[in-house]
Amino acid sequence: MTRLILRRLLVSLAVLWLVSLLVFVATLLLPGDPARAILGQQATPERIAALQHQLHLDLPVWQRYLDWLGGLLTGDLGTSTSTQGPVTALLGDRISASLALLILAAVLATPLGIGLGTWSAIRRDRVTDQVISGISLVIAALPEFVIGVALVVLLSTTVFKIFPSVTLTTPGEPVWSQPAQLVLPVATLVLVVTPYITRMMRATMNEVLDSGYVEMARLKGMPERLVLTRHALPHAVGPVAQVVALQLAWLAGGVVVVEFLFRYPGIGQALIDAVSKRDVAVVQAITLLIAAVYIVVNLLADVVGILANPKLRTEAGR
Amino acid sequence: MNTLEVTDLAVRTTDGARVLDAVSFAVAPGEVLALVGESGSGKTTAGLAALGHFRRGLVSAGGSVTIRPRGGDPVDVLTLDVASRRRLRGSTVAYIPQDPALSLNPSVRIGVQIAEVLETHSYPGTVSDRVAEVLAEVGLPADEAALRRYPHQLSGGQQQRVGIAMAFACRPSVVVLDEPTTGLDVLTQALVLKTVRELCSEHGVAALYITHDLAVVAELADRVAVMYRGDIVESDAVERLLRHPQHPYTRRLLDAVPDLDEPGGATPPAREPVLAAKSVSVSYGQNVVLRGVDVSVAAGECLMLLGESGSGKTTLSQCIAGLTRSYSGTVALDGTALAPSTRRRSDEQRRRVQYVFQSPFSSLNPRKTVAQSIEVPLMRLTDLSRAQRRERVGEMLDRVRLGRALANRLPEQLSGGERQRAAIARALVTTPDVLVCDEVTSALDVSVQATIVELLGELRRELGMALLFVTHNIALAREVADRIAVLRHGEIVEVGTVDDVLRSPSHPYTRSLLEATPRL
Amino acid sequence: MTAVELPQTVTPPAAPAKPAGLFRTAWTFPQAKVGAALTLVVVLIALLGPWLGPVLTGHTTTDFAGKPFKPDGIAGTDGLGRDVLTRFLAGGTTLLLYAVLATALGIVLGALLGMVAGYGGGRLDSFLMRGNDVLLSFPQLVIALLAIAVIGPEGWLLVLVIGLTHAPRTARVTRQATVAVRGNDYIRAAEMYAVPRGQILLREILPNITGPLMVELGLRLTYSIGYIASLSFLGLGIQPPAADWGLMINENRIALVVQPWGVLLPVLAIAALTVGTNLVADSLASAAAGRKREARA
Amino acid sequence: MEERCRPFTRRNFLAVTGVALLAAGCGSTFTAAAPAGPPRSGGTLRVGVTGGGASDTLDPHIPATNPDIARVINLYEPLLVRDHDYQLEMLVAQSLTSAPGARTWTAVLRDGVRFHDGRAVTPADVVATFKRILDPKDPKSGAAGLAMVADVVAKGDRAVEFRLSTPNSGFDDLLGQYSLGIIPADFDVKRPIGTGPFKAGSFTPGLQSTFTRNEHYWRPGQPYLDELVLINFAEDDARINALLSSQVDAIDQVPVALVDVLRSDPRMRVLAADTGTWLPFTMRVDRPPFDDVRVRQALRLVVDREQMINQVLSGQGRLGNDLYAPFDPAYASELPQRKQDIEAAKKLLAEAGHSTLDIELVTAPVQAGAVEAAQVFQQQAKAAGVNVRIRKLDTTTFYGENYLKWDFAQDFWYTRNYLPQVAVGSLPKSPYNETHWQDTEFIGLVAQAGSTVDPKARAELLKKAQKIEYERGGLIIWGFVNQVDAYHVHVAGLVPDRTGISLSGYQFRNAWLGTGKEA
Repeated sequence: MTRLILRRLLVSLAVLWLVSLLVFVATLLLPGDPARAILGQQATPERIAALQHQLHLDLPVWQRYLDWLGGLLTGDLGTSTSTQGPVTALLGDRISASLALLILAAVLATPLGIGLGTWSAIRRDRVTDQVISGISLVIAALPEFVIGVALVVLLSTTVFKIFPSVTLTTPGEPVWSQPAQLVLPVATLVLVVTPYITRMMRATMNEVLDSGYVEMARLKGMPERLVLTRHALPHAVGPVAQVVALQLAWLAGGVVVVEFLFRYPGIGQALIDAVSKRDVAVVQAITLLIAAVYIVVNLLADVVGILANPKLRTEAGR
Repeated sequence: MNTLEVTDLAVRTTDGARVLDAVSFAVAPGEVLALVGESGSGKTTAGLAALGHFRRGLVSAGGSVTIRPRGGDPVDVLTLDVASRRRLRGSTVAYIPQDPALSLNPSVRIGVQIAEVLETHSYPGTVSDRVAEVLAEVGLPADEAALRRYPHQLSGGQQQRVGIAMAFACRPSVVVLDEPTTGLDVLTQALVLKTVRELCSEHGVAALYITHDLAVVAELADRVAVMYRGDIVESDAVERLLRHPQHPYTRRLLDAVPDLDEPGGATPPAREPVLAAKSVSVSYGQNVVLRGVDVSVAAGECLMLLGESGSGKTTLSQCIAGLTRSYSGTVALDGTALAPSTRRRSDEQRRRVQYVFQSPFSSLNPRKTVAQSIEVPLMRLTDLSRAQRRERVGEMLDRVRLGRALANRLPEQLSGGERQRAAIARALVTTPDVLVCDEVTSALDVSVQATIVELLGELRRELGMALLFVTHNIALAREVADRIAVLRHGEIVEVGTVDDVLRSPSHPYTRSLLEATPRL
Repeated sequence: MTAVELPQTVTPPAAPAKPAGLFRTAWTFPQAKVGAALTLVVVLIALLGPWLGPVLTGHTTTDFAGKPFKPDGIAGTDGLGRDVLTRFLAGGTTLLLYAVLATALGIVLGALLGMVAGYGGGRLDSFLMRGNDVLLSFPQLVIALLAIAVIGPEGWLLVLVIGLTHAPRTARVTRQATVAVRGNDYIRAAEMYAVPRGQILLREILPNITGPLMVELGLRLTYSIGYIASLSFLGLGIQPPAADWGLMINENRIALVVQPWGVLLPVLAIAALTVGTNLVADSLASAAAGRKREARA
Repeated sequence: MEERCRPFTRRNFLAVTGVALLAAGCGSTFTAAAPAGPPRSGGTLRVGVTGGGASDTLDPHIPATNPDIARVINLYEPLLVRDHDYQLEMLVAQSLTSAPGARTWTAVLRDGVRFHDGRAVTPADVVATFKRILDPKDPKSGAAGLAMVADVVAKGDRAVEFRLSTPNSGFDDLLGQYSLGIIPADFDVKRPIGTGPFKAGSFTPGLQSTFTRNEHYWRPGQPYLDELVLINFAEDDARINALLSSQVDAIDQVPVALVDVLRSDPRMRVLAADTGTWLPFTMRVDRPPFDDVRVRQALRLVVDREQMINQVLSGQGRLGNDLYAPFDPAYASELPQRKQDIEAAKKLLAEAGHSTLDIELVTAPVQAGAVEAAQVFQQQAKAAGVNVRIRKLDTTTFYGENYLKWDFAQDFWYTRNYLPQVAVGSLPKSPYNETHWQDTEFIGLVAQAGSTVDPKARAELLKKAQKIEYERGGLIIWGFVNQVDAYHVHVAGLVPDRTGISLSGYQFRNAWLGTGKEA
């Protein structure tokens, strides 16, 4: 079993390396010389040359890649053309702010999703099931900013005026020093993710409840509660872990829009600023960071999947 | 006094369709009642009703199921509320599932799954002793290591025994067995039936045995009830029913059961083999599937290739049809060796060797009509014009007694038997010299099985093609084959005419197969 | 052994040649009707809007109808005093057009890739799937942002990037469906008749995976609308002074307290459209799953 | 406790627990009374200021962005300054008199004015201040305007003498700039010391700066506040929402389109003032196609100034005639008001060989209404066949290394009289000459006006100079903005200010907090 997990780890590392290659090449292959794009109107030849040097654009391609990769590993993510400072400085506490948002959303959405999913599976085809499925079907379709704006209209500017719709941080203090500001962004992310977890949990639970061994457990006269906890739920863990991981990884993307909407000082907003300023070094760093989160979370889900499946767990080293 | 009495049981689906209609039967302690019927006859629903359990979408619509537990007053299960019904299940009435692989929880150790029943019904004695005792009763090792194993670490037969142990753990008064041996090979099936028989008579347990295989009923049951589309058409003691069936449906079922002892048709004169496989061996990685197999079939002759699952019979048939990537040894058609892969064979070679697959549900493209599917080989392998092809297809449909009316039907709209006939029509439309049939009857009900076997016999004699009939069911030997080749772990252990092999089998494995096959 | 004639199990009545198609079965589900209605309304607005707008309000999308953020008139004015209703009616076309194009690109590319990987099997399959994993390790939005960062917010880029990032996701679904279908005997029968691989893909496999493909189409359309509207909302998709729903929401949310229409109209339209397409996709999924369960029984 | 009723300082929130309390809000019908009676001292005032960026500074002599100006006004004090009614008012100087012939001016220092560290202001400090401003190697923004100052000499223990190379009757006006704050001789930017009402606290460029009360301030009893916090806001909606959610007590520059948003909330007070502030489009006269005067004049004819004021300022502004310094007595009001004339514009463009013209307009939210003005101009230009591509930047990049180099961009200026404005923005040596305007005839006229003492003669010269700018200048000045700010009802002491600088000229020494808000 450990070899299975090791192999999965290697695959993840390989994918991560390929991703870094893709990110780097993407910025090379695409047409348009970044230096000229940034300077725009004022692109006098010598200014372009200076900027190109600063962006190492004049070195041979593979060497630039190695420099960039080397920098990546030692934490130097290159210099941002807009702030002239190192990218790491720009990202610094923004990463912890985004992480706080992600973790809060995950901690709330996962149990909520699993609870609703299980509940509607147990109450299959009855009113509660139809209501939960209907609502989660509708909310699952909505893009993040639609949900965000709806919450702002509902809870901040028009209907009720309870929560601030903008995050204001006094520098030096962490974002959660004023929790009222986190309510709407986290609520938006939770609403974005919970429907998927609920629907997946409901589908998995339905499948497990229809299985032969659950029917056998019932025919052995075991009380429904025991049937659920001992026979049904353990089997839902594997697939649900996959979906939860997928959703959390998807959150990493969704966070970008939510941070822009609420002016939340995380890496998402930094990414949008960098894109509008065409600050390629920052964009590369953040894209890679989000991809890394994506891969790590998927890896964790697979490991949980392996552990939850006794067949794989018992096969030592297959 | 009967332990289980079911009177006028009626069951219908939530939207009103009738499933069971006034079904009545009774089982005395220690007696085994067999409930026989084809798929869709409602026998499983009746069996589960004994435990007061109705699957999703079904609801009880009247009648009573009274159980008189050993030393307890009788109770009608259908009138009990959920909690008291639950107390009955597993202690007074037990259920042995059809497919053990599905019914045992793959992530819970077998020791725990058996102990669960005892704990739920607060078994007075020490649970672990009873678990060991019941495991021994069903012939399974009861040591610590065995208890800690997971279902996937056991063979099919062992898993079924765990199911039986779970059922008999609380010494129930009634046991419902739902076709417990379908998935098993003949030898294991015999052992499991013997165990169930002994346990029932030893503990005076009333057993309701649900099956579609009449041969098994003769071995095991005391009385039989025949079910047909939701009704019990006939029920009687085993001997009387088997010798003097009253209801036409029972007679039809009995006739369809292949009879090993009946003398077969005349054996055709030996002729030049049209197809000959010489020292064919195949291995995937280290496990070797075929070890140098030699087999040949003459024109007009039918060779039965007999073997258990895993013996390599399907692999051999696919080598002949050119569906496996690579194998060593040669397959010769009229002496000329065929290329291993069908893509590198000539159209003529492909036309002369045809193949019929096992499952009628997956051998026809669901999105093509029957006529379109049958036309494919004609388009690919012959240069007939559209009109000629259309005519040839119509002719073939009549030939397999399907009729041209079904030409533009989709497979979904045909029964299992009809689909298999269409598949056979497709294989024969190019008048091949060799027809390979891979387990073509095992997915069908007994009655339909008989019609297919009969059809193949007629077509073989009429079209004079060589027929290689691959199966695990030796009982079909007389019905279809002239010669039999017995395959075991990739080797031909015995070859001979049907009479020689059935009357005086030379290899011990063939002998044990014959003994284990239930006869009427 | 003569087969005694018994009341033959009557073959089912002559059903119509084609059984209820996927769409007909899907239509029986309630959510299909609701979804179709919602989608239709919004699509009509998006297509007829540009001509209807000036007729209805007498303003074009760029002329000035009054002071900024004033709620007067049917739906008031936006930040520059332009008429909100006219801009709303004209705001759906590009979004819809880009979404449909991106979906088509994603589905065609994804289906092809998926079928080839699913049917090819072996090294080709694992090679394509590994490549797929790399592409899947990015959220679609982030790849789009990377492309925009280097090239700039162009219309064709939106369609290309969103379409290409759909392909690996569709490929994975198609591959799964193809592998399930490839196991059937009618595929091996076709191989036995040496039917060329291309024909097997198009004639034997494709017709049998239309169920999951239709579902995938519905989902990808919903996501395409969501992503393109999001990019415009972020100011990186369709550029001002064009009238576009995503852009309008961003431009007008500053005056939400006094003049909510600039935000509410586009938000409601996008919500209705995405919910509509998602409901249709879901009913297709239930129909496809339903049919499959039937076939297996 | 409804979060909206009272501002959410971190301390109050920690006292409150549980979401229930959050939900138990009091509706927005709470009518807040404006604080009355004598000013109360104490409390922290948090102000949201527009713009600013990574290039913010505490240096008294080079303020560019709004946050810089707000900091400079509260940390330092020049000799004299324009008050709320744009009249000259003595600050560090007790009096400023010029000898006949306006060649030497003498300023007598006010008694009792002390620096933040308690030291009294001495003539030596004043000399050091002007030495730093006029330092040839690193001329500060005020240097160009004081080119005529030959020497600054301390006279006794309370007077300073300014000897000019050429006589200048308007020298007092030139000295009354906020960028000429008096600093101690041993001044160091890292430890800023001035005579202003507040002392420097923490400072994070582009984000925020805090200040504490200067107990040595020479005006008795002032400032009333204990602490002043200035927070940068690049985006308008962030600033508005910060005020609405009470995370700040006052904000400058409410986008006029949103005045109703704030008027609809009883807890807010709107502060409007007619000002001389203007938001020009700047065309570099030395870069094609703007080097052709016909193109410049054509673009001036393309603008519909009435519509610009309505659409950008929601009517809160006065027509501009491509001339600045409207409050200057010498303002050339006799020149005909230029109106939109598409046909004439097309004719001029055709003559210049540009029947269709493609130009890029660089804009940024440097001042409320700036970006909107660019978008309205883009729409208006279409009628004349001019295709304007808008390139929106954030304020940091706008004021980055390319500031003053864009071919066609925008900028913002507060009220100034003609000569000080020319000195800062229209001369070759001016620090902020966005249009690179270099017209010999114009320069000659301005120099001559600078040294004529007789006001009427000088006015004649200035009118001729303005006529030149009117006919071939590089600026499109479509209007003058009514400055609109907003603050919570519990803030008092803020009055309209004609200098164009927001929140009563950022002079927070008068501000105090009413009962509505605890310390």
